[in-house]
Amino acid sequence: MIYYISFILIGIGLYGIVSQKNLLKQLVALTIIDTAVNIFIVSLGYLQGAEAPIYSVITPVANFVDPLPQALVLTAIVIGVGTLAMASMLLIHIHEKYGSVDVDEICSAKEVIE
Amino acid sequence: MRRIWAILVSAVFLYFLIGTYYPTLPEFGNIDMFRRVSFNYISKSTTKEYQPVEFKKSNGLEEGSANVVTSIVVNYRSFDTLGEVTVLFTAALGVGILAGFRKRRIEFEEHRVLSIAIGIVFPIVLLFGAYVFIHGHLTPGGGFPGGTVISLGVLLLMLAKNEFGVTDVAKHTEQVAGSGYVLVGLIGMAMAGTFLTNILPTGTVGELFSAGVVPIVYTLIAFKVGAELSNLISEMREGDKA
Amino acid sequence: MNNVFDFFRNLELLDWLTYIVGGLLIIFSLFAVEAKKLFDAILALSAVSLLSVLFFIVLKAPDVAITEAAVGSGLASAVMIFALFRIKAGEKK
Amino acid sequence: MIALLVAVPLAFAFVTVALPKLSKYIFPLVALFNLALLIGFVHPSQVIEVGKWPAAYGIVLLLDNVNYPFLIMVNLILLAVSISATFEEKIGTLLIVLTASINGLLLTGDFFNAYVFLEIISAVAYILSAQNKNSYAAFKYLIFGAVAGTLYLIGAVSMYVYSGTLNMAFSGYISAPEYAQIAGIFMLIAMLVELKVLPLGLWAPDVYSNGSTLTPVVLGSAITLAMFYFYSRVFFNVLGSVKPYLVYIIAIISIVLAQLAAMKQKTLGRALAYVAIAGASTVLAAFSAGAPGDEKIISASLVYLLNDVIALFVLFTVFGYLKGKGFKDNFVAGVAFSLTSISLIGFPLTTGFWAKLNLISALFEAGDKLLPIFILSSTILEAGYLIKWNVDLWYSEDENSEEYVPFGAQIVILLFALALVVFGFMPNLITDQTDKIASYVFDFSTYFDTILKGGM
Amino acid sequence: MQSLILYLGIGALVGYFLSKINKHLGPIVLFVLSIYALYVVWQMPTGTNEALFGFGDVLRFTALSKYLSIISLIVFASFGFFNIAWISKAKRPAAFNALSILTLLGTLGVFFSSHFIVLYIFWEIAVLASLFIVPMGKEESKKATVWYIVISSIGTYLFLYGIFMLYSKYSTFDIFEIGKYIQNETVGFKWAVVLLLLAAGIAKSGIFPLHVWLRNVHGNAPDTFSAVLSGQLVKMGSYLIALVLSVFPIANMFAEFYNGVNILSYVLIWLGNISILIGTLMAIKQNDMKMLIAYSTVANGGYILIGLATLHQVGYAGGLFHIINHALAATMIFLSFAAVVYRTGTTKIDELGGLIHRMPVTFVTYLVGIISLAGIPPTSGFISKWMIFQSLVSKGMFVTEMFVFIGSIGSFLYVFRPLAGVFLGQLKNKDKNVKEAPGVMQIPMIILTALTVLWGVFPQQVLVWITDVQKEFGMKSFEFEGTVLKTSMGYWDTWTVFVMFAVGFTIAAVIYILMPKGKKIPLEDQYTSGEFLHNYDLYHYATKFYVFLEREYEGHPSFEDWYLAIVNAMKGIGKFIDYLARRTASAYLFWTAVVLALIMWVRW
Repeated sequence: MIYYISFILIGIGLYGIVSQKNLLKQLVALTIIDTAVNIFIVSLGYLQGAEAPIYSVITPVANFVDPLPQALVLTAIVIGVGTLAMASMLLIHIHEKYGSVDVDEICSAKEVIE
Repeated sequence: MRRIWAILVSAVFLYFLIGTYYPTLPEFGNIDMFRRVSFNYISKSTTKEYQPVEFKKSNGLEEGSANVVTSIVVNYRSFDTLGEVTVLFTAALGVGILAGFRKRRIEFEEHRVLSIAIGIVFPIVLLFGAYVFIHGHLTPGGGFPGGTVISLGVLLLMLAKNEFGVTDVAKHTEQVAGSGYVLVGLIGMAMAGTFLTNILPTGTVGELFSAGVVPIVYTLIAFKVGAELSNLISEMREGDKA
Repeated sequence: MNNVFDFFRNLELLDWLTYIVGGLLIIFSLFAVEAKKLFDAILALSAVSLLSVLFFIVLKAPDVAITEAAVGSGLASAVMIFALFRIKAGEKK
Repeated sequence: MIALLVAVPLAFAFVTVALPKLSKYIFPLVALFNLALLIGFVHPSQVIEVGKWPAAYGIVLLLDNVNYPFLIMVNLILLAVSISATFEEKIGTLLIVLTASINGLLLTGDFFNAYVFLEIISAVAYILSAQNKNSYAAFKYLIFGAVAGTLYLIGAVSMYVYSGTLNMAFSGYISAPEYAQIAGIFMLIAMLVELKVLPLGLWAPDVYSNGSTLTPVVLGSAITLAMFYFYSRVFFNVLGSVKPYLVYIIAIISIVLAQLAAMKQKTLGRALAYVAIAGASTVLAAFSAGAPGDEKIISASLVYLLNDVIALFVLFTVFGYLKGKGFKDNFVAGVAFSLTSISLIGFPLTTGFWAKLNLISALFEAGDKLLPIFILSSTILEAGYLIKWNVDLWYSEDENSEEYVPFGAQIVILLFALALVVFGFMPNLITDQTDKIASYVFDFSTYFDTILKGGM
Repeated sequence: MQSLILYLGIGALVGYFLSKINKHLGPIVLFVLSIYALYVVWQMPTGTNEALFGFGDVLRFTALSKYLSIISLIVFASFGFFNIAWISKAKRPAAFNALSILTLLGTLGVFFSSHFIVLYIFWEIAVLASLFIVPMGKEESKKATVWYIVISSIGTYLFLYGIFMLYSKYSTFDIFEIGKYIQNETVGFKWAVVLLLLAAGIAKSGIFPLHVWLRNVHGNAPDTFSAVLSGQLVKMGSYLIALVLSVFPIANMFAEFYNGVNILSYVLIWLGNISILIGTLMAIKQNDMKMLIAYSTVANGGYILIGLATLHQVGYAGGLFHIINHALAATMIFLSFAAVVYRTGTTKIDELGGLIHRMPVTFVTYLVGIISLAGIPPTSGFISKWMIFQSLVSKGMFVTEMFVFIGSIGSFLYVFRPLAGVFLGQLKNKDKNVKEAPGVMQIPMIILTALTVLWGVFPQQVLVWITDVQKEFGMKSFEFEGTVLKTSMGYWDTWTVFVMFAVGFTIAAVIYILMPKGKKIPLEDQYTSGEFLHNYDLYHYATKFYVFLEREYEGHPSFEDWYLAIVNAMKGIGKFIDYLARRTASAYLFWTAVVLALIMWVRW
């Protein structure tokens, strides 16, 4: 089930990237894809009736879900946020240069500049 | 028109994901852990033979952190984490390089409530962040969220005090912490032969002072991430090169 | 009391949460994509990542949950909002 | 020991972040250090299990006969970049990070670790593409590359799901081939994007042509080499080598389209960008033609790749400094430009000639008569427009070209151009190496045993 | 042979640096080298094999290579000697000299090599070296360079593909080896291979489908280098055609089509016909004298091809003979043009006139050249055409004969146009003080003239070379004794013909001397009805010279335009790709989806 949800989210993100003219919107859609993929990866490690992979008072002995995908997702989240930061900086640049973040207006501005 | 194309594109991807990719996946919720390496991560028996691990009891294991995710992130797959730190570092550096070629600082009107509340909230935020990364090997959390929390505290300060700005101290923290992480790895290499080897005693699972280098590494990561992210935020805010 | 606890342990809850949260996720992400105002889009985005935090908790991944909460919905939104502010400031000028 | 190839550059990168003045001087030192380490102290084949965790569990770095020459070549190119290019302070740190990450990508034996390094490389590439206000192209590249990276991530994780481990050798060994193929599709798309094969490489022209002097040089030479290494590692060595007809066809289409587009261009930069696309597509087509274990084709296409990379290095450097001005007062640059373009076309007694000759004869021996037709016919177009550009630049009328090539860059490009000619006279110098690589590329058992044997 | 190639390689470097010191030294190096090479080649026994720098014997000195290398060395010697004075007009003298020596190296290598790959390498060296000389010419020469490289690479890469088709069959590159096996192959394979191998020769010698580059390149190249291009490099193509046609047993490989002529030869002969027609008609309407001769080169390439393709003892010999004739004639003509341009600085016919009084030696050179080109008896040009006619008649190919006759008559017309326009008629005012070309330029022209007449009267030497070639390839060799050339339908004695012509000339000369001379009056000295008219208009027209002929085929199709149309179509596709590349990330993702759909459709 969660597989399907994350697939649908990926689809929505792709739809957003393709359909939206606004670059910020495309960035938002990209972030949605990242989130969806993270959910998907974590759900790949889920084990029914298992606990969070931490030795604690509640779970002194091991009955854990798969911790490795979670570790991978930690990395993926940080990478995603780094990409996001760079992209938003680039957005600011684009706006400085073309005076807009809309694809069509940028294209018309390019005609003027070049 | 664009929307129709978009729907087509996502339909193709969905068809591929659901039609072709989904059947190859295991059914949700029952994976057999025994076919996966993480089984040995959990039982901490990648080098030794299997014996069950118990909280607060078993000690002298190959790897001693109660939080298995932490043990993977900082110990088993520590090299990934180094790369991860580098990605964040690259991103911050990139934002610094790209940071505005025209200075335009975002100004907020200082709200009285916020500026008074910040005096109380900021230390608590820092404390929470410190807790998160210091207890990273025992409880959920770790270096990255801890550092992020600290940087969010800085963000809060930024919102409250208009003239507040991140100084070069952040850069130096970043420098020291980052090279410290590599240094830990190199020390491991010098003493145990290979890069990023755990050279401290692993102690008892669940103790605060356990899990060898994990707390040290997480502390370093937290400082680095905090410094980087606060830099990043301030550069996002003020247009000029920090 | 105890069986209620058991009830919450076993996975009907997971199913409920999955349906509700998943539906909300899809709705919010659609809103984030299609919203007219950029600000709404960003807010919806942070909502999406918060809901994913819920998912992570359901999936027994507290570390990921914390990280996502701090990084995904906290920092990312802040960064995007700052970018939005600077763009807006540019448009005013 | 080989972990130093990644660790030392990273350490220096972290150090130089607060004192960016030094980065300009540290970067060549780091590259030199890598070369010295590679040539002097380490030798194939050795394996490092990072953190003393055995192979299937921890991350494995391995240095074998396949990636050893690639590492030397990449570090050489980065050294050349450090001498020839002129860049602002912080970029130096960035390039040190790039050095570390490319070495990591070449060394690593782990899917997810490779993903991390790919992401670092792409991040560096985004920043480099955004130089001199080329931010729109960089943004397009970022969106597209991020989606590709996500696809690669899905592929890597599904390899874990199928096989239970992320180690390339083990998961390739364990996982069922028809499943591994699905994961391969994800990775393939991501790699086609990075290799800029045409339907997916459309981002390249804008990025290459409008960036700074540094952008196309680094993207076109070092990163392309690393990507091709990784492609061969994953698709020949891990996922088992069947002939991917689809990739073959796509690459051929990409050759033709890229050549036509390059023929049309008015500005030198875009033309060169399309030349780079065409070269990469040719190598990819040859790779997929030789995928069923044909070592001669692989060896020949490696020579082709080497020639392509060096030639593009020189061409892009000259273009970046002269911006399409004439060679009136840049004699050295002109000579290097002409020599490399001749070698790129493949006129006799240059490296390109032997590359094309060996490639075509190997393809004929393998009974593949289709690709030679396209290689030769694309060479006709290439000859046409490259000669046109040479003539225009040599006999250009514009007197006042204040652009000039700095001394270091002149030395570097001249050395590279002469190297192409020398290898043209003595082709054995490189064909021996490439034969050696090709003989190991398909050898999965040796690779597997090397990793199994464990660290030192 | 390899020592010769080595000397030439060193000579290129020496020539370069010497020309840096003094630009006149380079051509001297070229001249000395080619004279030395001529000496070596002249007394080298044929049929010797040699190794080239370690590679096992890939060089073979056949009679054919001897013949052609002698021709090209004569051309190069005169070219180099001529350049000693002309070089002062060159744009980049050092590079010019070095590259022309390299061109000589490449062509000699082509003639020597018996190994396909080595042949290809030398071929490309020659092409490349000449390629970088061409843009030193006029302004349009940059475009011409692109034409040159594209057409010639089309030829060479088809050739290369053919080579590899053979290699994949026999796993050898030796021409003579392959010639042994090839005849028992499937028909399609034979057609493909032979046509692919001939493609390079066809492209180089400007035969019909690939003739378009000649006008641009020969017309715009540096003036003296056009002599090499048209007199020598084009012959490289003819050499390749002759080699392929004679090494491969064409007559056994292809079915007979029309009495005694096999189908391939028939196709080639038709190509030759079309090139004769196009070359002649286009040459007639050129106003630029170099472009005019360039088109005549197309026509003569057609003659050579027809002669060689008949594979008849007389026709083949005639083709070979025509090679040397056209080489000498084209060299003479282009050198004389170079002299004219050296003095007057233009190649447009209608901007010149009346130079006969100013530069007589140049005029004589041009005159003999065109006489030989048009094939008028006392010169050697007649002999080859006569032989070709003979073979065609004996084969009974009357259509081809018609084309050939049209070609000859047309050649009378077009060679007369520069004669009348440049040398005869009235002197333009701006050329009042033009002097004769310097002596250094006159010497090679005189020598070439003498050679043409000499071989026209005593063709034995040439015929010996040609019969050697025919013997070597095991054909029936052409019969002659002394100056008497025998064919199946009669004989031709060049000596008697020459005596008759000589007598005629002397009689005419005597009459001219005895009769009273006409009085030369200056242009101003003209009056009508007692009135001096003081306009100095020149009553001498060179523009629209053959308008009455051109009117007949005004709306003719132009292959140049067709090729350009193809190129534009390709550029259209490129423009579309570029448009795609300028789209947004959305479009890129769309293409990703397309590729993904493809992958799902056909897995690998």
